[in-house]
Amino acid sequence: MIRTEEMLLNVGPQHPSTHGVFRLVIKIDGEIIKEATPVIGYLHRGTEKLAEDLQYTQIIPYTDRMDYLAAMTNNYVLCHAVETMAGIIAPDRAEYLRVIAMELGRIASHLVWWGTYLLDIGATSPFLYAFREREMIINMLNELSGARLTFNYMRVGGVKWDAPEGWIQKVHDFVPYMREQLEGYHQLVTGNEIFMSRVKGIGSYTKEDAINYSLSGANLRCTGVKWDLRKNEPYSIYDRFDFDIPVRQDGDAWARYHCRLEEIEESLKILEQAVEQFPQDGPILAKVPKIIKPPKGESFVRIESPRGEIGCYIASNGKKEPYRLKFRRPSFYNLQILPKLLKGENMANLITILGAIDIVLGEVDG
Amino acid sequence: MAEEKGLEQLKKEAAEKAKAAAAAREKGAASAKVKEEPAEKAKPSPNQHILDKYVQEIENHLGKEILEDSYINRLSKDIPTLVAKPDTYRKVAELLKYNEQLAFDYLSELHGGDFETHMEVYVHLYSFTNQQAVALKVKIERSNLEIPSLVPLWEGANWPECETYDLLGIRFTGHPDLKRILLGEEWIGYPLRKDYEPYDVEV
Amino acid sequence: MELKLDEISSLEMEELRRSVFLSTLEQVKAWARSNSLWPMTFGLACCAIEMMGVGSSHYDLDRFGSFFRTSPRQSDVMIVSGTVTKKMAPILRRLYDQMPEPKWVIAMGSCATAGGPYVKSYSVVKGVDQIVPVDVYIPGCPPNPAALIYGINKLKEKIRHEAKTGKKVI
Amino acid sequence: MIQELLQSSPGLLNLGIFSLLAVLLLFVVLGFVTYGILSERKVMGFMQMRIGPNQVGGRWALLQTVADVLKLLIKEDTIPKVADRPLYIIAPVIAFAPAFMVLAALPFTDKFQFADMGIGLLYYIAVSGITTVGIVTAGWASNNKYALLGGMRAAAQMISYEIPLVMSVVGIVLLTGSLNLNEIVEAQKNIWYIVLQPVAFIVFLIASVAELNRVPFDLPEAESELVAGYHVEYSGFRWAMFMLSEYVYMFAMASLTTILFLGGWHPLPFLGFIPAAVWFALKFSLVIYLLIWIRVTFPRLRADQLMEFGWKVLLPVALANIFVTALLKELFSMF
Repeated sequence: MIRTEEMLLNVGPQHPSTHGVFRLVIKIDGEIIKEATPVIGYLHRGTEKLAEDLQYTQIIPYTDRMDYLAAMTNNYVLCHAVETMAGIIAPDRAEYLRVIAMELGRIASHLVWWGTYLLDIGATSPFLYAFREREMIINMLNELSGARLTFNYMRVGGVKWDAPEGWIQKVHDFVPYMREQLEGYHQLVTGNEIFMSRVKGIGSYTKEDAINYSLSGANLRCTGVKWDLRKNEPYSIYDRFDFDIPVRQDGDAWARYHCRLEEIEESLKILEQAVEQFPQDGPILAKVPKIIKPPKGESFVRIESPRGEIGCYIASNGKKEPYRLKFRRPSFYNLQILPKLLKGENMANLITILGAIDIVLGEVDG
Repeated sequence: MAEEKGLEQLKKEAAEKAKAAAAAREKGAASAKVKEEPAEKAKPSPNQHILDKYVQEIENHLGKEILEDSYINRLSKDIPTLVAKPDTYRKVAELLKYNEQLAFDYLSELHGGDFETHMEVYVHLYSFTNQQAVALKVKIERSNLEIPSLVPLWEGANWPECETYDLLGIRFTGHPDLKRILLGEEWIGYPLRKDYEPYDVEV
Repeated sequence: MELKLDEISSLEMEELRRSVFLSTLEQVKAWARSNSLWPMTFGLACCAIEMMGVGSSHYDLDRFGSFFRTSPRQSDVMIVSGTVTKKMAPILRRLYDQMPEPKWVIAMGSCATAGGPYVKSYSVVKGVDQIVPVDVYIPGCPPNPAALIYGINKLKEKIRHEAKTGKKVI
Repeated sequence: MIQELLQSSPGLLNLGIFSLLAVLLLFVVLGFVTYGILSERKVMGFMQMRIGPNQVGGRWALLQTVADVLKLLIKEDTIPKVADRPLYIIAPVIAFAPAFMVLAALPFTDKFQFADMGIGLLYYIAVSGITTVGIVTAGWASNNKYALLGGMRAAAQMISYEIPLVMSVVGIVLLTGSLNLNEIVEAQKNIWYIVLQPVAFIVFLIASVAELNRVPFDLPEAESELVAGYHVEYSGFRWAMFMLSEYVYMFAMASLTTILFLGGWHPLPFLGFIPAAVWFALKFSLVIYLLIWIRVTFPRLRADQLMEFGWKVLLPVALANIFVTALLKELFSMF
């Protein structure tokens, strides 16, 4: 038996596979990880403190920059929290626009995940294919909101802009196209032996662990928990659509991969129905006062973002600024299980496991 | 589903009477009977019986005077809210997790807040087995910012507690690795406190 | 024609040397450097996604001879794409120091330029130029990928212009 | 001509000629590397629905790599303070020299060859193994943990894949009865070895990709894991040396594949009027294209899977191939 010395290795904050500024201090023996300590906070920007001095509408742009891959969902969670408190109900047309925008965002977010995950595993091409499709979505959202990434689209009680001429048709045409491309993705990657051997059985955990560690989103569903807030605690108009919650039983990276790709399909289903049911006309903004002052009290709502449960807590003292604003950021909670998963794993599995959790550092650090 | 629809209407009513309700809530402190108060003013919440069940369960196992307060938070989708005392907080949490009637196995959210007179820790729990949610709150004196940690019960409370410690300075006793997770150990002050003053305002 | 080389003052001689011989060499060097600007894969925040977009098919930075290198030792330009926090600042400086000369920095987006929307935050550095010298600032939050390409091309122009005139462009 | 020179008594004149020819070959190879990299970028761009370089030197960016190389040459040369200085400096040389040395043994056409050695194949394999020493040295001398891991991986990978590589060509040696590369090509006058030895070809191709440290076997420099692997600390022209040796190896390995399996410079039937050099170039380009294609398509293997694959799959297959080849050869020679 050869005894080797343990080595301390710093992965990140500048490392191609940490997807941002995430640092991981690992103790390795050869290529086997003995201990992993995540260090976060390199992108902590103090959004919550800033929000205490801002009006609710002014906070919306900051939510964009939290989870910058699915900014629409973040917009929504804040608006939803304020609406719940103030008892505002957004008009139908606005809700449809919101749902379409959010689902497009979900697809775009999963596409980025898919591309970068395979980039981590060493395949360069899928990244470029994924970004090609993503670019189309971004263009559509750009037409809708005027921004490519940080939309600032939703308002308390509705949305800011109505859909431009022919936009709904574009979404309609996009759905079959995306389905076709998705088929291509499966052909290129899913059946690949090397890919399978890299992700199957890697980073697996049980249902109990997933619940105990407060995981959510695909990270929870991959263990067999059929839990999606869009279905289980319907918000917005999600109860009007017929869609499934993709669930896998194994709890490994392979299961998470499938959950996410299937979620794209389900989102396409929602888009299809939403486009069909889209009301011809109507207001896009409810009658809300210019300066929104929710009643005194506190509220916590959670919705389903591409990465899991995103929640928003508002404590209001009846003024136009929130007294305390807090976001439940899914990536932050999902990342907690990482040290447990990495123990005893191979160096190369590190990126497979980290990538499969799907974190966005803007969200982890707040 | 039906519950959700009814909720929409309730929301409106809740909005109207929110102010009065909130004021009333503050008046009636430290009594388990306060739960009836909102019911007098508005239509009883559809979640009232759930709250009653929780309170009953807690009283059965831990005795009375355990909770400081309990009410339905109408502003937050009618969530049953329990307010524990700092010294009973851990016991209540334990019961919430292990009691079969309650069985809250999922910690959805944990954070703190500075309310100038006191600090607060807000925990949102969910039970996958019973499909029900609860909000657990605890008020802590600013002079003694210490509270038992929930990590032994829910691993998911680990980082949120670190974050709360980092930004507000609430110490969680019994936490396996309490550190300043976001700002780093050398940071001075707790930014989310209302009286925090950054040392470099204009740089 | 007779060149009166003795009559030229030493200062002018210096100028002459530079412009006749060295400037051509400098221009060749600048041509090589400007046409092979390899950025470091260094994503900080939202802008990093647009930076990734620049590398993807739609915008294809490879057209301009730039592709991303992961090691700071092998890259020429650091694109600071996102908010620089006080915790990140020393690391950013260290990465900059690890890059071999000549090196350039592009501040992408308003956060890197001046703190952007987070200018009032307690944990954000108000502009990356407080830590490293910046050559090109790109406005936007986040800038369009095309804007980043424009910025990179501006940097190329700058490199060539500096070599041609021998003057620093600030 | 070279044969005569080799046999002539040593003197200043033939030393000069040799040096001159060597420099000539170096330039040919550098030319290949320049445009090899460019074509790789272009082909990758094509496969990924991009355009690839198109700015410097016309539409096809013919001067792109020139600019890259020139830039690398005039870049600051950094040596980390804590690095093992002598080893750090010598490592790129150790990596590069063998890459260039192996070219001497390769017969590009029946006339264009430097040294017609009796043991050409053995020479190639023996010398090419030295490069790994350079890589391990680089990994060690950099005093960087990522580099060290990369270097260790390279060593392990070389050991695991050199063996199937050699074993796969034993079948060819059996059929030809010689280790001389010229004779191996000559023996393929009628039928190429890719037809007679398909299994050996597949094993050889896989093992050669692993030897070249390219995707899916690019573990020593695995970008997403080890940042840049063994050359993470290298900058400027020292790094260029590593890149150069990598691409020269690609050149050499593609040539060797052509020679061993694709009939070298021999034309396809009825197409003999096309010069031998063109044939060689065509087949060679095909192999290069194949290598690029593999790079664009596959994800990377994990280190332990790589070992397992080498020892448990490739080696037994190669051994079985030898056995079957020997058996068949005996059987056929009986009749």
